[in-house]
Amino acid sequence: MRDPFRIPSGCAVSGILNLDGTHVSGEKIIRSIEVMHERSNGLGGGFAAYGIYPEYAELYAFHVLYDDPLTAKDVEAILKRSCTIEHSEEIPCKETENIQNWPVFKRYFLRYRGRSDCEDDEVVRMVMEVNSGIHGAYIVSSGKNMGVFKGVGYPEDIGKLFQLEEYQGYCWIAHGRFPTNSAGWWGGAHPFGLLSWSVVHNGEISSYGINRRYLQNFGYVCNLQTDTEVITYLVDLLVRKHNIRIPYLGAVFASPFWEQIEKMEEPKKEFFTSLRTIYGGALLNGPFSIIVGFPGGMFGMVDRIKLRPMLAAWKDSTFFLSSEECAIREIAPSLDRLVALRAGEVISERVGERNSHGQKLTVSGV
Amino acid sequence: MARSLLFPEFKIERDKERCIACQVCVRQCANDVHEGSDTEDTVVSQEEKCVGCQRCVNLCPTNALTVQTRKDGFRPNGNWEDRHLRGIYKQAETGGILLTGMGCDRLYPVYWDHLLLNASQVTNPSIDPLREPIELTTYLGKKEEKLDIHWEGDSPVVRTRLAPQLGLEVPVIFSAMSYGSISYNAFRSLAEAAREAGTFCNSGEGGLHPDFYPFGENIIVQVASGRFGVHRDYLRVAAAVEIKIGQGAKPGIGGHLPGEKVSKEISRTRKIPLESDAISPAPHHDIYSIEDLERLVFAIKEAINYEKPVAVKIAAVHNVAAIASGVVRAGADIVTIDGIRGGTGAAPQVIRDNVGIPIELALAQVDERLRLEGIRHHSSLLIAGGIRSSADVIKAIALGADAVYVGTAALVGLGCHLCQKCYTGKCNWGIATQDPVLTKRLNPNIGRRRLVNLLRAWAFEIKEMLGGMGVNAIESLRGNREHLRAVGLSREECSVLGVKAAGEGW
Amino acid sequence: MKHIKIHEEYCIGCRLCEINCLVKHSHTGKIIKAFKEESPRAFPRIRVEEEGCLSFALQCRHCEDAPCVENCMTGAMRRDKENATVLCDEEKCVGCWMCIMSCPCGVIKREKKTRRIASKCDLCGGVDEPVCVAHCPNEALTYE
Amino acid sequence: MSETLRTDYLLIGFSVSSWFAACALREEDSSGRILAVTEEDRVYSRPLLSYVLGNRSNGMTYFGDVVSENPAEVWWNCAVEKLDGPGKWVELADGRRVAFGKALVATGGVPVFPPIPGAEGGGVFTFTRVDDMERMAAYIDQHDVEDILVLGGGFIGLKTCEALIALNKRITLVELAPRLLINMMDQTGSRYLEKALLKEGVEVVLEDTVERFERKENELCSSVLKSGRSLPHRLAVVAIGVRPNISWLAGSGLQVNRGVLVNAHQETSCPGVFAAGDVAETMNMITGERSVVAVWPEAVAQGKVAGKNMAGKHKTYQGSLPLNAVEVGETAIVSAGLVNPPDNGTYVTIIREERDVYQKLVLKEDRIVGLIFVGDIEKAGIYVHLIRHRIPVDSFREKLLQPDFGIISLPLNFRKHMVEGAGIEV
Repeated sequence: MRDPFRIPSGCAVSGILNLDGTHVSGEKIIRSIEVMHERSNGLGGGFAAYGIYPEYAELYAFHVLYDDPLTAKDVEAILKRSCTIEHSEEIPCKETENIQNWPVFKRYFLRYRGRSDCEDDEVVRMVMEVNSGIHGAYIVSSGKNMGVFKGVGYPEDIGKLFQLEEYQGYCWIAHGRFPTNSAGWWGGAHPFGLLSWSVVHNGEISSYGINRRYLQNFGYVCNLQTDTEVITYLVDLLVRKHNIRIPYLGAVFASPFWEQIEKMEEPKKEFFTSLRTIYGGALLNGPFSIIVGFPGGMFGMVDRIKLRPMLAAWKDSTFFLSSEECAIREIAPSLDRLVALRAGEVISERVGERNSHGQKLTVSGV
Repeated sequence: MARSLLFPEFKIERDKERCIACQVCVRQCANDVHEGSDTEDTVVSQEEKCVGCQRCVNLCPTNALTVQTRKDGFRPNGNWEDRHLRGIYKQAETGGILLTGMGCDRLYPVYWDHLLLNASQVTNPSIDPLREPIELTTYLGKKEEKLDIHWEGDSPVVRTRLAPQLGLEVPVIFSAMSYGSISYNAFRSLAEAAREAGTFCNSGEGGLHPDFYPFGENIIVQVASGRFGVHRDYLRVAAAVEIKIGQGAKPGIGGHLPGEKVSKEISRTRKIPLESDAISPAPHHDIYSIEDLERLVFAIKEAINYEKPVAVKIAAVHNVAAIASGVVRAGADIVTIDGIRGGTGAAPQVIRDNVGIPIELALAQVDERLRLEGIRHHSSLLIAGGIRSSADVIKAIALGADAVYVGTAALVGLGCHLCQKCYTGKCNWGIATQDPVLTKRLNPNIGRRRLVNLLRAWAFEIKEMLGGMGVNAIESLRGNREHLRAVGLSREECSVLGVKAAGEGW
Repeated sequence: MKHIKIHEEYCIGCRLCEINCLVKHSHTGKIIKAFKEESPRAFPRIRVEEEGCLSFALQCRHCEDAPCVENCMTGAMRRDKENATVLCDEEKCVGCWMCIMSCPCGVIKREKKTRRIASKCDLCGGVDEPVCVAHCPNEALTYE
Repeated sequence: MSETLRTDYLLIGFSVSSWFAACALREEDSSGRILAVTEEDRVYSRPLLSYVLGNRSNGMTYFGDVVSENPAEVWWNCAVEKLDGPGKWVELADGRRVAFGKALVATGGVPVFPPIPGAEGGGVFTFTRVDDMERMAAYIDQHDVEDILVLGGGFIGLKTCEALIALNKRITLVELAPRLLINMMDQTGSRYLEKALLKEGVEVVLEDTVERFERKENELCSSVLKSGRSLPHRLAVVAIGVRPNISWLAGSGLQVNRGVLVNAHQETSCPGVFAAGDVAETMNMITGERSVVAVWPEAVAQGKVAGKNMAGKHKTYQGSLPLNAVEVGETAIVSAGLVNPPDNGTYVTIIREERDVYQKLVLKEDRIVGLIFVGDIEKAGIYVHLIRHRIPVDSFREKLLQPDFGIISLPLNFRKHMVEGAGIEV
């Protein structure tokens, strides 16, 4: 059952993005995250995959977890209010050695019927309504041509449960969880998804309480008590609604110190001052390294004083982000380039947009 | 004249073995409690005049003096306490309102003392403020909801002009204490300390003496119901303007500076005739409703060309959250809320001790209400009323304040011993007085140093506590009630405070 | 050379400077004994002057062209070459009081030891901070 | 005529004013020869003699560093016989001549000794020089002297009494005038002084004088006063006055009156020849009249002025201000300036009189011109300062002589100026 506790976590994160758009199965990402087995403790694991539903690419793919399958009709009633369910099915799962019990997972492919300029907002509203209003059901992902697969267990077991080797995606991100407080709820595992954002996170956000209340101001209801949830909403708010580009998220989430801003030159100084003044409530304080997946790309970022590890690597047309180098070497033994992210640094890559190994977009590292 | 039934509040013990009859106590007591002898090496004391300010005790070079609360000797009575008898005796003699000074001293719950802070363990490293930066920098003022960014290629062009902000190096401001209620030297101490510590002091409703115009960048000037000393230059020289609607110590009533305190300098500062009573009406007579307030806010903004924030100060009363919401919507860039324990130079005791609510509850409710309404960023929240330590400061910030005002704490830093006799004008510590013999007792160089030390010490402590929570910027704690837990409070109180009970995890 | 600076605007007239000067120049150097047991009682080398709400403590200014030094017929009153302090050599002083007659501040007193000698501020004998400064609760005296 | 010696600066007499003149010269002229000639055999502080006699001083040199830092070359035991001012030379007792560039006459004073029968033959002393003191001390020892007569209640007489009181002698003080310290004290002040003397066992006889000394076996044994009274004593000190030592200046070309006349630069009528100290007759700063003010501070000041001017600098003497202090027993008595003003309506006196305290200020218009303090003398210096600097006192007149009078009573600017002199802020 849903658990209202917030769970401070350790964790492993890993991500693969094929910059040329090549689709690969989930097998690689499972291998990668499995290497970091010791960073997880079996209380949560999960994946996000992009490009997996090419046949429904125009539709919102909702992955819904039902602790109580009887609530399905309530959920569907909400969905139907503004969307048409083009297709729905149970997400296929296969019992594994370590996972014998799991809740019902369904996926819905939805066509939004309202005005296009507010469809994302409407989808967010729907997700909020279900997740905060219906006990026993939980929308784990709500983007297009992507999906989140997660649950209680080691990530490699979760991957096998959802048979991810059967899916083909151009971007995969994974999470292995080490919560210090056993929540034991499938919906609480990571990645966290909203619209097409998916976020995996290693760390503990000391600013959680205010980030959450800050989001309230903008209508985001955080009821999962997870850092990942607020990070996801903040990314959505800043990038989708406030027009802040991903490379500059670091200036908000892991803002430079005032002393450093003081030393900047105009107009950069004014920009950073404004960002910090206005978005103080979105500053993520405390240790974190995160990987965020979005349609066509992936970025990684670490906190302002680098309290959690993250590495970025490139090999041919593949871009990797991971907590540990071994997790990258496992699937790409030789690399073109490997860098450790610096405090506050954002490294972002997009399909078809070949940057010189992330250099160009490193803006907020100080 | 009928004999007074009042009895001395204090007992003065003079250790004859230690007293050297040096008469320091005699010279230091403005209430003429101690009396020396020309012919003998003895000093005697008249206890009935003693206010318990401890000045003589402090200055006695041989520690021969002790001033203690006197045991009255009345038959113990759980219902009729000393103070009731004393009040009745006094009123039966004088027929007047009982006056008092400083903040409410009744034993209402102090919620700060029921809130506990969090710290990191294992899962999140705490930060050592001696090794790594921890930021207390705070900006007060309206924050835009979003930054209007326009992209030219990869370069951002910001179209939003930040609203005027007050930048604080430490989230503590010296609250409104007028020159008049406090001495010139006390005000100078505050102004100089504010400048040195990178914060602000507030002129109160006493105008701004020309000597303090050079400190304008660190002064918030007040526009109160009496409009004393308000003029164009006064508004323009300041860092911000605060419209004072109410005061925590005396919500709903005005102020009164007796004519005898209106000295030449004060008359010049307040722009009122020499020795005339300075009476601040209970309401602003041009503000009988919220839309009137809006008009004044914008009149002032016009006057200062929208270059500085305008604050509105209200007392914490029962419906404070809704009132604060109205104030925010009336255009206040900063909302100041003053709780029941807020200080005063003079107030009717019955008002001070019985009207208003504790600031903790008001703060929690206002912050929550503004967030629920999605207007929290329109105004900064500045709270006042009984902040006693860095712990109170950090708890206030975690509850949702942007910064706090300290009045009493600053005065205590300057030497105040809370004798609550400010209204007599005979402050032996040279703070709440205009008597030139007494005002000299506060050397503003010492005052400045003590206040700067106090703020520095609090800043260190706040950084230690922040570091312990794994937070290296104060904005990450602001309104972050997850770092607070309540002990010894009822469910209702926890719920009003928006804080979980200690023991509850995340 | 350091001087004792007088800040009359902050003198509170408590006379703790006088009291502590007395103690410093007493036989025992202990305040209660100095006042209650020593006879004759020592006396302060500093004087607090008061008039209305104005007051200040005054002690030897250690003038550059000290008239007391010039007018001393014994050479007892002299300017210390090292720290420029004006000091009275008790061995030499005979108590002719020409220094008292010459001192424009009136801060030299007669003291009875084995004989009468002139007595004045000695800056507490070259300490870091003379006691009047150290004990001034309001920094109306500073040593700088 | 023997060889002529030359010096740039010649100091005739070597006591306090010569000493300060030498110091001032050396400050201005680091190489010129400074020669001092004195008929005495050492330099000492003359006013200190009474203290030495009374065993109240460890020595009689002032400035312990005189010997080591003496800027002058001194010829001891070397009296000057004759001065030729215009010719700029002197002749010494041994016949040598010394030519000088500039000279300072600082030969001090000599005691007045009237012809009194019986004074010859020992036991009767004057008391102005060190050899007087030494002879007197030896005489006291040799003759077990207990009873002493002091003739003259002036300053030296009183100082002698001070010393003899300290030696526990029985003293009779005889003064011709109706009061003591005729020049520096008034009637009331004198009464306080008499009272103090009485307390110390001194008998004061006023309006009387010694007619003759009597001797037994050639030893002084008593004196007979004009009143006919006979006083037994083994020793007498004649202290009826001192006059400038100018007899040797006959034919020198220097203008003399009671003393050597000098201008405000201490220069005599003969250019290049200066005079200072007890020998010089200067302008009294109070009365504006010429007078000899034989007190230490004036000797210091005059010596300095003379030295500076001899070295070619321009320094002006502000005029003399009589300052005197005596102490009898517990009672200190000081006076300054004009203390017995003429009763012509231009002077006003302010008096404070208590049991052991007598204070009197003499004012002319808005300035203080003189004072007498008996008993409480601590703040005398402040008033002396007001006199010396001619400070108008109208603005604080009512505070004068009040017990809490002090620097604080003075006008703000003056007060600040006074203590700021040494970089002090009030």
